[in-house]
Amino acid sequence: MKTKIKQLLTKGLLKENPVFVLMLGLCSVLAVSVSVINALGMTLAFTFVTVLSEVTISVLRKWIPKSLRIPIFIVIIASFVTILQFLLQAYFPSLNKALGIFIPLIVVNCIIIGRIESFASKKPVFDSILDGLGISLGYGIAILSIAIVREILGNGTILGYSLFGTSFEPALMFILPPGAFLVIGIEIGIINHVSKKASRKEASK
Amino acid sequence: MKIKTFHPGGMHIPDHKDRTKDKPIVDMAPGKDLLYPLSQHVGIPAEPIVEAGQEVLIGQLIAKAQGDFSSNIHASVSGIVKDIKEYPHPISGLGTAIHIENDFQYSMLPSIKPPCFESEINLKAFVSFIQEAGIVGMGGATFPTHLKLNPPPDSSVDTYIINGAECEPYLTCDHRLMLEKTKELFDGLQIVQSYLRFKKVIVGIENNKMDAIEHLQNYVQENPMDVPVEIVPLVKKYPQGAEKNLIFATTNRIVPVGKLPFSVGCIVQNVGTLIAISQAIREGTPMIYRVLTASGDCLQEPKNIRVPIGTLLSDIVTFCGGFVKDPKELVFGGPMMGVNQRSQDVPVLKGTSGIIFLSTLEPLHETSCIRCGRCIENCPAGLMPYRFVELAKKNHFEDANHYFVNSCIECGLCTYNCPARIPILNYIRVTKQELKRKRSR
Amino acid sequence: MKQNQTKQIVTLGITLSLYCIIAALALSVTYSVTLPQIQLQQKKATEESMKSIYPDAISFTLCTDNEQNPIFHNQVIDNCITLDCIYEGRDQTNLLLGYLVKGSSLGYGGPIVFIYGLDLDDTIHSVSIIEHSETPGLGANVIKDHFLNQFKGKLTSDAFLVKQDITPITASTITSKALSEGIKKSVTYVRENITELTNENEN
Amino acid sequence: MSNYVITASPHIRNKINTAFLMNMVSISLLPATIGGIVIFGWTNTLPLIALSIISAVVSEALFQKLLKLPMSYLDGSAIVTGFLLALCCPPGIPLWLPVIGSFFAIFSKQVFGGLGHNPFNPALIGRAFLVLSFPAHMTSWLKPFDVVTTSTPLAVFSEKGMSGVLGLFQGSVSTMHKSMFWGIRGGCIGEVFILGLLLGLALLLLTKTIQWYVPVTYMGTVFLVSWMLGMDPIFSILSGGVMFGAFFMATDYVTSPMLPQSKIIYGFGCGFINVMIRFFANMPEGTTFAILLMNVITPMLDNRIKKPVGFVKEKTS
Repeated sequence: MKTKIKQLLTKGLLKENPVFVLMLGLCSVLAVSVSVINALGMTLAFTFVTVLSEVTISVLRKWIPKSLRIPIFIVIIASFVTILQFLLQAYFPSLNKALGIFIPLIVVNCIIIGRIESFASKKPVFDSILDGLGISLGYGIAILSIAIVREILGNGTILGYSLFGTSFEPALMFILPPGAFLVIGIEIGIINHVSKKASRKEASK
Repeated sequence: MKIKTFHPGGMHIPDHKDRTKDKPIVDMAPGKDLLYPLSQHVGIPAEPIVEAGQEVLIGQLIAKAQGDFSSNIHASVSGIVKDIKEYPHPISGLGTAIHIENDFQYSMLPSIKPPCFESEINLKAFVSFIQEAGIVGMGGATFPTHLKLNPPPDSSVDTYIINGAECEPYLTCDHRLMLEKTKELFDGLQIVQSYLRFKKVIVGIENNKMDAIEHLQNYVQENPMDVPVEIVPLVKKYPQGAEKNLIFATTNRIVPVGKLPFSVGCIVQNVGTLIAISQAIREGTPMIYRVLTASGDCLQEPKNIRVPIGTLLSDIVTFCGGFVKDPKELVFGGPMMGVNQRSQDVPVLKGTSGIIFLSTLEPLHETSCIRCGRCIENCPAGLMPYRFVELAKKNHFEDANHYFVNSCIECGLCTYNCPARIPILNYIRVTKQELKRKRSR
Repeated sequence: MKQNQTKQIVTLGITLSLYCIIAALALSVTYSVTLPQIQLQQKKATEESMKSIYPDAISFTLCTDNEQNPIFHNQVIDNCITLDCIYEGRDQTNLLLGYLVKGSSLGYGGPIVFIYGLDLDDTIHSVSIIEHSETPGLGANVIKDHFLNQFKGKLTSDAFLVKQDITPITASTITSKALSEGIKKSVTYVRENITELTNENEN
Repeated sequence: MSNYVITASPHIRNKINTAFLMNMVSISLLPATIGGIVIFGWTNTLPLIALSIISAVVSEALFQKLLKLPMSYLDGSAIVTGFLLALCCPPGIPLWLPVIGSFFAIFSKQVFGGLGHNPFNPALIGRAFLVLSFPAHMTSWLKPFDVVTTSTPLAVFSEKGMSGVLGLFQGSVSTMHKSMFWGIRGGCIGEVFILGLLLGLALLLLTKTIQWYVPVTYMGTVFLVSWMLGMDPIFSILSGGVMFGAFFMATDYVTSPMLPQSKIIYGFGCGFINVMIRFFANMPEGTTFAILLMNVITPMLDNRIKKPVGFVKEKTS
């Protein structure tokens, strides 16, 4: 049981990382990872929607007809996203401003619908919560690792605090879209290299 | 006057012909041992008809052609057949050869005499005599001559092209032949003309042999023939002497892919072949001698020599006064299309136009393609050679067919020019072999 | 068979409707709960920026015409410049400090919503950016003080031309132009049409 | 008997190799470089060029060591990359810029597998990186023979139109053409001295290092299209980095097509996009991105089958 929990929670980190391995939901990752604070906010919003949707659908899974599952998934996800948006507008207006259009876009983020389709609609509630948390963790780590690099290189700051003093001139490109592609590409390259090396080691054992 | 040439591709290569181009052809006596490989031509190897221990005379048939697409082999010295077994072969590496020990008597076979044809002109008898004499193309491709002189009945051949281009660097034997054996050359032409009745004869010569061009032009003026003979100077550009390129340069006709020159009404023959025909008809001697150029930066005295076929290279080296530098590479034929030899223990074949000893090794270190496009620019067949490298590296040999790999004439210009030192031609050869293997399966 | 199919379709339809109704209910509940808070936040945001312009003012009232409609509301001045509304800023003694002009101008990444104070002596008091979606690191520097402070104290008759009396943000000429043109054009428009307003105030 | 080496034919090779070709490009760049050094003063240019080249070579060696590739950092390609990058930077920029730019340029090449595999011209990638990252530095220009900053004629053109440009040159068109030809204007180090660029092109063409297709179609398209759009065509081919790009950047072997027809399409595309960027985009100069965009479709342009000599179309029954 414990290993199962551990496995469900950690699989999103590397083996089934939604961004680096499954390459899902890249649009929001590229756009939001300009600063660490935005990335954190996005991760929280994402976690909120993913976990709640997975739980809801896992609970309701016996009452969802097969032919209607996709519309129902979307209705549920969209409701949670809208609720989230209202809450953000009401209580965290600055975060709402920063995340902007990407909150509504969580609806069509293929990671969530993918997890629901392949996991939550078939598994019990507890497993679904763990799966949602694990996947959100992977998403968060991916988007944060990109955001940290981009914010440091492109703005010279981390979480808004200047790192190198005023004489440092940040390379603006990393904040612009091309920088996002560059960073994500390099990180995927490094991860592939490392995991290939690891699997080769395992095979030689 | 605009000098003719072919398009596209081709380029001038430093030709190094100065070493031997003013040296007259000298006769050379063979050494003690001579080798006669059974495969000296394109086609099926001949079958030996002598046995070990048997005595042979000059001109005696020692191996018989197997069918039409093959050629007879005659002894070029008198002596004793020592054995018939595997010997190093200059082209295929290893092959059955007849070993004859020279008795230094040089006694001719008494039966050798000029043929006596019936009064009426009989192409069939002429062609079969050429076949008996074992004559093959002397330019290097060694295509049996009797096949060339026997165009298929449905083709209308009107132009006879004599190939004096000699575009390979170092080689000068055709050049010397044109200067020294002019009479035999035109005699051979006369003989062929009397059977095949061409409307036009063209002699194509690269313009780095101006003396030969002028000499032949004067000769034609002094001895007019019953057919217009045109001496065409060509741009010095490799591979001007390749059959299809020569046809395009001299007549503007393009041989379609996969077709023979017959299809555009042309027959191309090397000057050496014509002289051999003349000798066979006038004196009855079969093909037992050939003229070749021994050159390269290693030989003491580079020479143009007439040697009996079967002479070992080591004898020729001695005849040329040995080496001044240690040779690293020994090339059989011209340096662009010739074949490397491992040792000097190989004999001269019917198609050996030159022996080149080179002291410098070309770098073999292959770097990555920088896509400069030089291989495409210079390809005389109009191909995209770099593609074959890409495909061969990925083992996509089948796809090479879409890029017409079989149109490649293996002139080697792509490899010669490649700044990244990629042996492009090797990849093409591998591709061709792979495709052949797949087809035969 | 056919009857069966119809039945199935009806069942599915009812199921989906049920889900939708539940979702709609949940949404409307959240909406009604959060709406006052959201409005409060939006008002706070505008008010904060107005406060930053006239720190002395305590009341900001929307200027309206005789029919109680806000004047200049959504007035399109130019293709890319729109006036939103005008506020009056008054201090404790109910003294008119100046007008607050809210408008938007199309920048590089979308509309830049700005608000600025217009003093009674025809000078720009100060400018503040409420909303923008300019490129981070480039156009986003539009919110930086060293750029905005250039507008402080400018006369409405000034040129407001980038590279002449306005130093643009580095490598973001479009953004700089958008803001300075937006201010210039809106202020000119307001000056031309405000007579009634001032009259009203004098009365 | 001695054993000789066995290799396949041909047994002789042309002396021209990759390093020769790369060095030829570097040599052809020299006239324009000397012009730039004279115009902007050696303190503003020489250290920049030297550092850029050194950093390119060092980065190349570093990457090759790191990725365990054959060490070929001295084959001239890294030198050309560094050299080209320095020449398309404004004079007098902080010296750490070309260092970073060269490093990134080489990185963009090595990440795809090194020389011959890079889809984009490394020097242009380096420049694009610098322009996107440090726009303030990369758009501040020095006045010739002076240390005062100025703007390029093209930037003036996009701000104020032709009359503004003429204002820079005492209002005379012929003065403008003349001083632009001799490089008396703001601009990158390598792009201002037109005579030097033309000399370089002549050298490249005479040594058959490049073929005429790309430079001629590129310049011709820029001339024609800007003329049709009502811009002074001579001004538009003299201004900015069009000539520099057309002669030295667009002709890069690895990133431009190989077949003549494709080269012509490529040259046309570069010129067309270049003028479009100048005219309709918020950018005074478009050479960098025009060439980079055409680099993208180079494999597509090359993806055609050349018909061999004597090709006969098979009858489809």
